Amino acid sequence: MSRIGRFLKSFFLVDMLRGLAVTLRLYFSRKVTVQYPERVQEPSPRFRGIVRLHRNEQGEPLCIACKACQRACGTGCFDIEGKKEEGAKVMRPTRFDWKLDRCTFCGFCVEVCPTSAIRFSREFRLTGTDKDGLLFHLPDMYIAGEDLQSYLCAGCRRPR
Amino acid sequence: MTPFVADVLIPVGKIVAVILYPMIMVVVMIWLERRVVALMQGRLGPNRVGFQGVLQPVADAVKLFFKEDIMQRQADAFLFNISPVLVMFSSLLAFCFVPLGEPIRIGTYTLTLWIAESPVGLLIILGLSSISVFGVIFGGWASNSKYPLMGALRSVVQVLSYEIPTGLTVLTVAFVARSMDLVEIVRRQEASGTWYGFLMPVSFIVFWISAIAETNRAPFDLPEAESELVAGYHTEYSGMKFAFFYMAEYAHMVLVSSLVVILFFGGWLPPFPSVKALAFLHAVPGFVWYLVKIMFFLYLYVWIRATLPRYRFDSLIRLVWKWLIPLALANFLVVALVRFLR
Amino acid sequence: MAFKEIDLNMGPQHPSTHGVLRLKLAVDNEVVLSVEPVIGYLHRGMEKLWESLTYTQVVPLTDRLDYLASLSNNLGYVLTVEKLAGIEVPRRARYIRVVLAELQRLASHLAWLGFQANDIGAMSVLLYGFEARETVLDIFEEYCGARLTIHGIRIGGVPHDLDAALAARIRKVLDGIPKRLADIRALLDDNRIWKQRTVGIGRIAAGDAIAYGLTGPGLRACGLAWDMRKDIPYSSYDEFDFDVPLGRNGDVYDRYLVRLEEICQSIRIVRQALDGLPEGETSAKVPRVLKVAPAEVFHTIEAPKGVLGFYIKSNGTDKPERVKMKSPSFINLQSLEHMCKGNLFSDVVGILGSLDIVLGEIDK
Amino acid sequence: MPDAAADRPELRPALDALAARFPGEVLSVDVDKGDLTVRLGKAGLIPVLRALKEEAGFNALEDVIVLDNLRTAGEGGKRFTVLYQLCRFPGADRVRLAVDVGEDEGLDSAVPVYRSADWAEREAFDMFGVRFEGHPGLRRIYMPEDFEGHPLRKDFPLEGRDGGV
Repeated sequence: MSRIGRFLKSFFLVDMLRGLAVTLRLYFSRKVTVQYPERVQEPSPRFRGIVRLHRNEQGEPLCIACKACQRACGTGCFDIEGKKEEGAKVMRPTRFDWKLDRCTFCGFCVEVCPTSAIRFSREFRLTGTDKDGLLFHLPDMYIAGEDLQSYLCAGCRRPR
Repeated sequence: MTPFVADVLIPVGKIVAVILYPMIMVVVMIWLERRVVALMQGRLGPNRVGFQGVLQPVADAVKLFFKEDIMQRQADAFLFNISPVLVMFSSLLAFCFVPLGEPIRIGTYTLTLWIAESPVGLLIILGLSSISVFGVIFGGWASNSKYPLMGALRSVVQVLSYEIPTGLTVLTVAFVARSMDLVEIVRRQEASGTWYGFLMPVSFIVFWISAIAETNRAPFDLPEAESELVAGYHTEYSGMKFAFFYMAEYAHMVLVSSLVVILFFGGWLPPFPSVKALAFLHAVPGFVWYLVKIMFFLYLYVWIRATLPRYRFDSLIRLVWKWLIPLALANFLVVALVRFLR
Repeated sequence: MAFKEIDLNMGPQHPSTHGVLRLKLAVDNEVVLSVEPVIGYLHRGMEKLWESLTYTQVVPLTDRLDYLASLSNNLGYVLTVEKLAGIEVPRRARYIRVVLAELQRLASHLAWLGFQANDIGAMSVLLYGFEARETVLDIFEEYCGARLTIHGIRIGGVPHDLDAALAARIRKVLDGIPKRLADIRALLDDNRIWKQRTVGIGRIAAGDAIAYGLTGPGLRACGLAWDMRKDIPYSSYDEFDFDVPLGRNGDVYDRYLVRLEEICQSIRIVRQALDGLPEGETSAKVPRVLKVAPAEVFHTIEAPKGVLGFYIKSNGTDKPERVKMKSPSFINLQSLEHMCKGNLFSDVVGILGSLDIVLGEIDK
Repeated sequence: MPDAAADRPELRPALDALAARFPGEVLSVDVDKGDLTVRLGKAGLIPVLRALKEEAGFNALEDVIVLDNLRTAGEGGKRFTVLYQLCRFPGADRVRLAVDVGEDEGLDSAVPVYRSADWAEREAFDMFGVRFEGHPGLRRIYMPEDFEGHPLRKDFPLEGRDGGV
């Protein structure tokens, strides 16, 4: 029987019809597309977006310019200089240059920072229009959210 | 109905209509293909330009219009430029012979929904559809680069060998309808009450498979197999020339679908013409039935493309010479016997 | 008229070479006479770079080798360093590593399935395969925050713990995969066009396979049960029970079946690892600046593409003296010419796809 | 010859047979971190490879690794060490052969014995400049043909030469 069965199956194109049935069923199934600019899929809590510096509650910067992150970074993104003000307890960075285009998002700097001044944000829209726009200086390291978009790429960012 | 209107205005109007009809169908077809393939793959497809992406093909056409139209230095200029015209011309011209519906009587004047009705309309359409092969060969050869040449060689062999089963199956229909005139065939189906597709299922299946192969579509899209020959015979084309090839392929598909509908599914006849109970279906104009049937077959084209992998070249040729042609011959023999005995 | 053979150039810019690979083909009227792969377009000098970085800083760079299976590269390198420095990894960390490595194998095979089917024409399977893979990448994103270059395994253990909620989500993803796979198998498995394009194509005998150094699913499709997870177990793979799928005649169709079966086996392993997850630390105590006494060591793991090996020589400082990576795709690509001889031009695409090569790993 | 394979008793007979067969060539056999290394003289490479393949069943050459001992070699020491990673299937035992090679000396190619050595040796030549006599087509594999120098040598600058290729 199996030989005739096989012949009949192949003559009446059963294998192809089964395939067509699958695509037809999927034709009516749920679509996975997310309409991107209008609806942005929220990344997970541990998402490794661009790294940002943080301030404590009183608004003073947490960073004490210990350069642990500069040493830990494998691709040399950091260039930090710090100075201890008279009477201040702790050193503060005077220059904090960070290159976004060299960063591999590996997370060593975040892990090694003693005061957890530098942490991952969940921002993944990191397109810029020019190369020096990707070089962040000290004040720029605190920008986050929408004004990070305008800092990175003021040009084509349509107001949402 | 002054002679001026009858002899000039109406024919010109009809000619413009026949040119616009395939263009609109091509636009609809491009949109349909991108949407249906997308929906079958679990995604939405173009839905930004115009309502649900309907204007996307127009956007593509405008983009292609403004794209730079480059030509290889060593390309054979004349052949390189003539081939898109050849391909487009043959597809559009064939639409003149495609009857879209029952002639409409306006007062004393009967407006026939086709441009030309000739006793050998079927033959002319087949002849024209093989002219587009010339366009493909010249295009592939004239681009003077390896991939288009291989694409052209492949499509020549494919289209020529698939014309034989097409011709044979079309012959069975002409044989049963005792005429090559498309309008006559539809009238014959109306008279006999059954569609030829149900009368001769084998010729319908063979015709449909070889029709897919002839338009280089779905499992038989060897000449333009992206993953192998980059883009086949129109690799070197860009801008409007590429748009011509692109639109001609879709026009050819619409042409072949309308041929299938007319020959096997009773052009503009409602589903069961002879059954008296369904007489109310006649209220719907013939043209609508014709369109519904064409849309089904265009959908079938896209459905097959989204599902089946691509044949390899030698198995494609083996399929036609070892299976389709013998089947078509046997079928023709059976039809002839049946006709003779009855 | 003697037909002059055409020498055709496929790549480096070509839709189906999975990256920047150039194939110099000598073709006589569609029949392939010779295939010569030309590589080096994606050479970034990884091994030179590694000699100037500390042991920990090399790990994120190994993500960029086989970018479709970055966790496997991490695991391969990290196990070699731990063997070199004699670091004992806690059992819970080893189990989490098995979960991550097998999920990565799942994702890599699903990506391969999509590319392979698309090369042979079944374009919808590309989308189905990638949609299934997205669910697995969501797990990686939830676990350590990245989807492609994941850097989710560190020297000494794993960065984060696997809590019950994440384990539940992993199980839900694992339940979804077989359903999607069933759709794909219904489309391809006994489709006559698919079988014509794959059965008997690119066949290689077991003896030649070993001679050419073929490893991974390509070798197992010839019927040889060579799987590093079983032969030289690492990261407590010997505590899981799974079988090694084998093919019979080593052609493209058998490699397709072997990889599909491996997906099911990986699901089995992940379930066992999740059920038996032991308590304990997720990482051993590793000094911030890891100095390793002078020694040399070679260690291999079973990556999705084949046997991935790392050779590291240390010189007492915190930077390795020499790191050499044995790339499975690099060695597998050598057997392409043997498989393609005599087949047609359009089969080269199918055979190249069945080798599942990634150019980042070949060019280093 | 230090007592080798203390913790790998099953390889003991094979090692003794090997050492006895090639007295002049097998310089030392040692086990470190579970890996078995056999140091060989240049001449003994191909015979030992052939013996290991035919008799001991090491049917797979997994990798050819080159080390540049520019800074670590003593005065008379040879500049390069070429390592051959062999593996046995089934049984999955591993052995590493080490051969010291001077800068301009060649080395016999292993391709006649192991077909998979082809590209590995081409990479070794491209990156270090070690010549392999008898190799079917010894040319660069990563770098373009007209590239001078060998990048993985210790004296090749990390940032590359200015102008590069």
